[in-house]
Amino acid sequence: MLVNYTDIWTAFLQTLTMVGLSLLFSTLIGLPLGILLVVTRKGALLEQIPFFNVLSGIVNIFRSVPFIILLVAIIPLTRLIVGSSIGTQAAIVPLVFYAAPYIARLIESSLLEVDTGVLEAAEAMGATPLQTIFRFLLPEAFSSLVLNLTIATIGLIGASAMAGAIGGGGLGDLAITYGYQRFDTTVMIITVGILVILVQGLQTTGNLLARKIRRH
Amino acid sequence: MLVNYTDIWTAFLQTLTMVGLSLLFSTLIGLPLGILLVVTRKGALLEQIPFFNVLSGIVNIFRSVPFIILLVAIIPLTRLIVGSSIGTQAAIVPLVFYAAPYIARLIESSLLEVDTGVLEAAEAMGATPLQTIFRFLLPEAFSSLVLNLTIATIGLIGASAMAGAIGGGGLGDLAITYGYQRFDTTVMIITVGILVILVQGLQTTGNLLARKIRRH
Amino acid sequence: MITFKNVKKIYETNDQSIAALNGVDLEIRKGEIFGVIGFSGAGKSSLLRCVNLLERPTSGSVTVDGQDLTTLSAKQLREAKQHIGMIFQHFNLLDSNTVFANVAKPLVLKGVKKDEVERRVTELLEFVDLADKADHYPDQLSGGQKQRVGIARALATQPSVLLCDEATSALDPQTTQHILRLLKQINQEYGITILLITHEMGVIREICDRVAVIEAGQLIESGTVFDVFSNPQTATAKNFVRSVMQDEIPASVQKVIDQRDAGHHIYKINFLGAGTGQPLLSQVAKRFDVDLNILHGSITELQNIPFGSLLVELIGDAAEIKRALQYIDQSDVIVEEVLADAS
Amino acid sequence: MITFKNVKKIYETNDQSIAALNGVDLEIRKGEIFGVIGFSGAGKSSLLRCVNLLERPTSGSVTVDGQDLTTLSAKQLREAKQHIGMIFQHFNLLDSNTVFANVAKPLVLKGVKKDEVERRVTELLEFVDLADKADHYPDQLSGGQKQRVGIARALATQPSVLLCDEATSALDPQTTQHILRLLKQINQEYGITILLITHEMGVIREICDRVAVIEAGQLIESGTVFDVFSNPQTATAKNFVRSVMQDEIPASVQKVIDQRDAGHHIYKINFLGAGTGQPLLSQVAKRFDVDLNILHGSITELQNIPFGSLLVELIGDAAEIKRALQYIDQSDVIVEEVLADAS
Amino acid sequence: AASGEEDQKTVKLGVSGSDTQVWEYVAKKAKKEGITIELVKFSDYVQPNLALAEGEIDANSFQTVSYFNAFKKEHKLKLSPIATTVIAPMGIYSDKVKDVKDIPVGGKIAVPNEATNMGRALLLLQEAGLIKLPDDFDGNGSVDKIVENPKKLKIVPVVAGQTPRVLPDVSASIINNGIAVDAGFNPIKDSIFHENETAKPYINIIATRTEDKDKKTLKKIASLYQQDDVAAFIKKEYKGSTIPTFVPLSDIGE
Ligand SMILES: Nc1ncnc2c1ncn2[C@@H]1O[C@H](COP(=O)(O)OP(=O)(O)OP(=O)(O)O)[C@@H](O)[C@H]1O
Ligand SMILES: Nc1ncnc2c1ncn2[C@@H]1O[C@H](COP(=O)(O)OP(=O)(O)OP(=O)(O)O)[C@@H](O)[C@H]1O
Ligand SMILES: [Mg+2]
Ligand SMILES: [Mg+2]
Repeated sequence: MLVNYTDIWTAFLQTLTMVGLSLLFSTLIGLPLGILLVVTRKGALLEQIPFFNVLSGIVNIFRSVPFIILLVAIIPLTRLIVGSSIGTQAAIVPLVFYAAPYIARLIESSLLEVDTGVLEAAEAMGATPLQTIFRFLLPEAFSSLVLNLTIATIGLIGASAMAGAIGGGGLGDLAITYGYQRFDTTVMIITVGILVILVQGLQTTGNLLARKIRRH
Repeated sequence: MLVNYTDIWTAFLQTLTMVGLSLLFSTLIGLPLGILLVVTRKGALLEQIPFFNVLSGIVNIFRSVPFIILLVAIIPLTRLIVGSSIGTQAAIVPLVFYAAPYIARLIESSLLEVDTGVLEAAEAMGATPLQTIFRFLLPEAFSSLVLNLTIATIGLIGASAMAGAIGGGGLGDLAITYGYQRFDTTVMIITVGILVILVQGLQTTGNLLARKIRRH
Repeated sequence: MITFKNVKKIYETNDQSIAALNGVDLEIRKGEIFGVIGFSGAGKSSLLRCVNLLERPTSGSVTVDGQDLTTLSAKQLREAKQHIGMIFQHFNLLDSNTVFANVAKPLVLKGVKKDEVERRVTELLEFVDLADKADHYPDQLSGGQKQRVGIARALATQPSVLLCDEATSALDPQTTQHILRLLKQINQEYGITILLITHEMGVIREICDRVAVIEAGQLIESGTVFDVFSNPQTATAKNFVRSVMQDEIPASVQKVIDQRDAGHHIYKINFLGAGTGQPLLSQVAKRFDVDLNILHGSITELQNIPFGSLLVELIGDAAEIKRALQYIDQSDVIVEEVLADAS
Repeated sequence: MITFKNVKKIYETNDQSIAALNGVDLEIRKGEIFGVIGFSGAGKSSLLRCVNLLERPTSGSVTVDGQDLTTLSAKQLREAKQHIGMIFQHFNLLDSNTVFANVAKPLVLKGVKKDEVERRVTELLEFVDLADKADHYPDQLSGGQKQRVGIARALATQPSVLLCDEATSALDPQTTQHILRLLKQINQEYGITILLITHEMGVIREICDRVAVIEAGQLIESGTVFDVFSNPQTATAKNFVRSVMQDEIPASVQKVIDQRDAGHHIYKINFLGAGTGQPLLSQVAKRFDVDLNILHGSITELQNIPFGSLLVELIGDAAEIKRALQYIDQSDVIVEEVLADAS
Repeated sequence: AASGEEDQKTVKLGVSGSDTQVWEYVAKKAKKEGITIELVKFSDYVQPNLALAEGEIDANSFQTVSYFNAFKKEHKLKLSPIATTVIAPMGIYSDKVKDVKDIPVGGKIAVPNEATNMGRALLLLQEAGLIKLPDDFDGNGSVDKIVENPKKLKIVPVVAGQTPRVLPDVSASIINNGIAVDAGFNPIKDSIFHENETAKPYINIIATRTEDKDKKTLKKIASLYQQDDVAAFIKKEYKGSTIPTFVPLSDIGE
């Protein structure tokens, strides 16, 4: 094996850091975007069709750019935010740019499934748009949101493997640089194994949580 | 510009081929998987908890492996199926392995939102499991399925950019090899521009279709 | 309080325009309980939903408390809506919230303090007899229980207008009675205006002051409950009244009538108000040489005035019957002869 | 046809066990229309849903046509269910399907040929008066229209058992009447067994042969509709009967009674069957020196037997009244005195 | 980040992905001299130079002279080599033929897909007499630069790590030295054709920003690398397939 367990442990922590923080930030950005995509569309609470079209277009642009190119394109911004364009922290910025629009779409898809009757009730009660969103829309979509965020998180783990390009490290990068590029099957199996366990744990937690929220 | 328009056109066609065919196949695989994930889970139509756990685990495994490693890991299979491990067609196989479990999860998430009352109606009518799936579950989830498949398709376009690794070509690869690695900004802008238009078109179509199905 | 002026509501579907409301003019007074009846699909829900703009009228105007809601700013509209409670036909509860949280929702939206919310919700849940279900979720409730949650929620903020769309359709008679008394009580105590849609004439009889009949998107009749009940003008109104008054002659009774030979005469006697206060029928029996056989009918109170109709067979000599009828006619009842079916 | 043996259904929630059915024994005969009444939350829907195993009984057994459904294979169970139609309390229509497709669904599942489906669905939609809505989607329908789609769907396959959970709760009296007649008709023509849940005693009166009263998960009373109506044993049954029979003395009438001085006597006369066939009251008026004043009540038919109760004031000399009462007692009616409220 | 001070004792050094053992060895030596070498691993060939130019790292060691020069020119960067390290000859490998002459007409040749490696691969093909490139070929190019292709070979660019893996699917594959070793080949013995062992453009270098090229610490590191024990370590580690090449910078045109 070309690496030792300390390297693997470091990579594991790097993956956790990258995925954890970028999940946090991209949800913080993606959630409002997703909500805006739902409430400003035609016939919705805050119908603003031009705004919706622009927003949806921007989200699409970020969804279109291959990750590696996104990574380069936003280097100036990355440097501005984390003071460097390399390393684990620097990887978080492009990951957020990659995941936030993705999460926005997943959240949009969840929120669109909320029963219109409930939104009518909100309307009839004279709920403000914010109240409608936070007290009706989000709670009602919660179990679906959890499942879709689980999907997004696992997608982020996949994307974080590419963060090696800017020295971000992480398990995926270890698997690629040693397991793939250097034919070290042991490293490959160990790192992929850890990734599988991580993903397994995430998906199971997501399922259980969604089930608990849904109560059936 | 380091490439000519014929190259871009070729790459465009390659992207269309890869994304189109891998979308087709991964939906053909992912849809049944997603359905199985929904109907075999606890308390569902065909409750089979051990089967569900195994299936969910397998899906998780494929979701865990970084794309490039997946690509290598299934080379023997790729070779078996398309007779070679390189080229556009060969890229389709790993793309399918990448997208099918992803689509399965998205479909699972859509189907779980179907109103239980409708499933009760199916049960009361003595619908067979297949009838319940095709005549109740899928039609009721259809608009959500369309949106989630749109998300998956755009994800596939992103993944197809990595298909350059095995000589798959495509717009994403062009953007990376010329635009990114060789700093040909013109190629980058053109290819990314085409990708943006493609994604924009897909998302708009998806939205319109979902809206039409939902009828509000 | 609530005024409809030539309100039209047209739903556009792919291939059709459906005029759910087709020029409705209506005025509901402050503090009144106003009932709307009509066949399924007549436009009742559409009418109700135009009041708080859940449906925007296609044309015409609806004013509440003198305000044309369509002219208000979003903020003003929200404020106006906070004074309009609504009980939905399909409940529209939040599945993700407990019964308690569902009822508390409008209070929380208004920013009512936590212990005040607690107090009020507890009180409301006791009113609708669901105190023990406070922590349950809607999908753990029976149909009627869900409806009661919807009722409690609509009353939570003590609105000044209450819109009830079939508010008791899923409830048993006793619970219905209980809820109606509650509505009547808050109507009297707080002067709340109630617009109430129902299929059940019993509900109208029980608490409404005035009633309107809607058919195919048009108001075809309206008036005090007493007027409409005692003297329905349209076929639809007659139908509804019949459903509560057992005004229709049942098959078995009709059979009896049909089997009688020509010498028998059956009369429908409509008692209006004081009519029942006099021992009319026994006076007839005493004064004339006729026998009276009550075949069918009912007598009841309506807004504190006894009211009803009976199907009575007069047996006896034709001349004597004629004289008896003249006597009956002089009192304040309406008599008409019921003939055997041609068949 | 349908037999419940000591059926219990316990719902487990986080912190509670709710016994929706607590040992129900019941037998419903082939070709019978059986009604179940009870308060909201009493367990009616749970009972019904145990018949086609939408809820599996926690213990006890339910057999349909001699078969214990819980022992059947999945395939046999599906086949058995195809003969059991169900009208859901909350309709459970497919939002993604048109009205036509919704009604056609059970036929399509059975593999019925396309033109036969077409024919049958068209016929059913005409029955429920929705022919013009065939191409509409459920969210374009009114509440009652949705319910009618549910009814048409349940009847599509001409099931041998029909389970109706509040099948007419969202319908106006006339449409209800129309649907009930339809049910009665298919019951008589095809011998279909109908288990029907309702809050509306009018529905029971209209078409049921037998009726059971459920309270807190237990059957507390059951019998022919006539028996239960004429002689309800339990408070709950009395309540329900009262709701249809206007058996309760309304406030205004009670006021009249209370205001009468001691010399006045008010009696409730229960007519059972033949009783109304004789001109009883006019005979009394003629034979005795008393005046009869009908204050309240109703008479109607019940399963082809006239039946009802009237509140009658006898005015006159005490001894004469006594003699009159003795006379009344000899006929087949039940008389009891109603006293003024203590208040 | 980097500091311009003369007595800087911590150096951030960019390396490529897995190519770290030698530098870890050198880092241990440097530690004894009071210099801390912090390795920054990239899995990409673009970022290490950009990061260097931006001052995010102090030096890098992952590239050939050829790539370095092309990159520098194309991106107008002020970077300079400070020492040579190794040469890792690229080779042509095949499952099917023993000699490049036997490569069939229309055969597929897999080459690494990123620009300099591809250019290098094309030059190797030219050297093997299979194709012809223009005279002004800058070693940085793509398939369409080929001017003569008598065997009508199909050049298939794949990611470098894939070149050994596709051998069953191609007539021949051009594999970087390091990758060939990792894949279990001996580049000198197993290849059917390989680069001249002293091919100057493919000598690897340590690079830094031009302004820093005279810094003592960096020079010290360079000299620590170019010692015999390191050469021995390299030979042992790469089983002789990577050749320590410590030549004056003038040899590579500086
Ligand atoms: N899924 C469930 N989880 C927990 N409790 C339930 C569930 N379903 C029903 N119950 C409870 O079981 C009792 C009986 O419910 P059921 O639906 O049978 O009543 P019902 O007689 O049909 O009432 P209604 O006339 O209001 O529809 C109620 O107290 C209800 O709250
Ligand atoms: N969204 C809609 N799109 C198209 N048609 C509609 C829509 N909503 C209602 N309608 C139609 O408008 C008419 C009136 O509907 P409404 O809901 O007001 O009836 P209703 O009187 O409340 O009936 P019910 O007593 O059955 O609830 C019906 O014919 C209905 O089909
Ligand atoms: Mg309605
Ligand atoms: Mg029920």
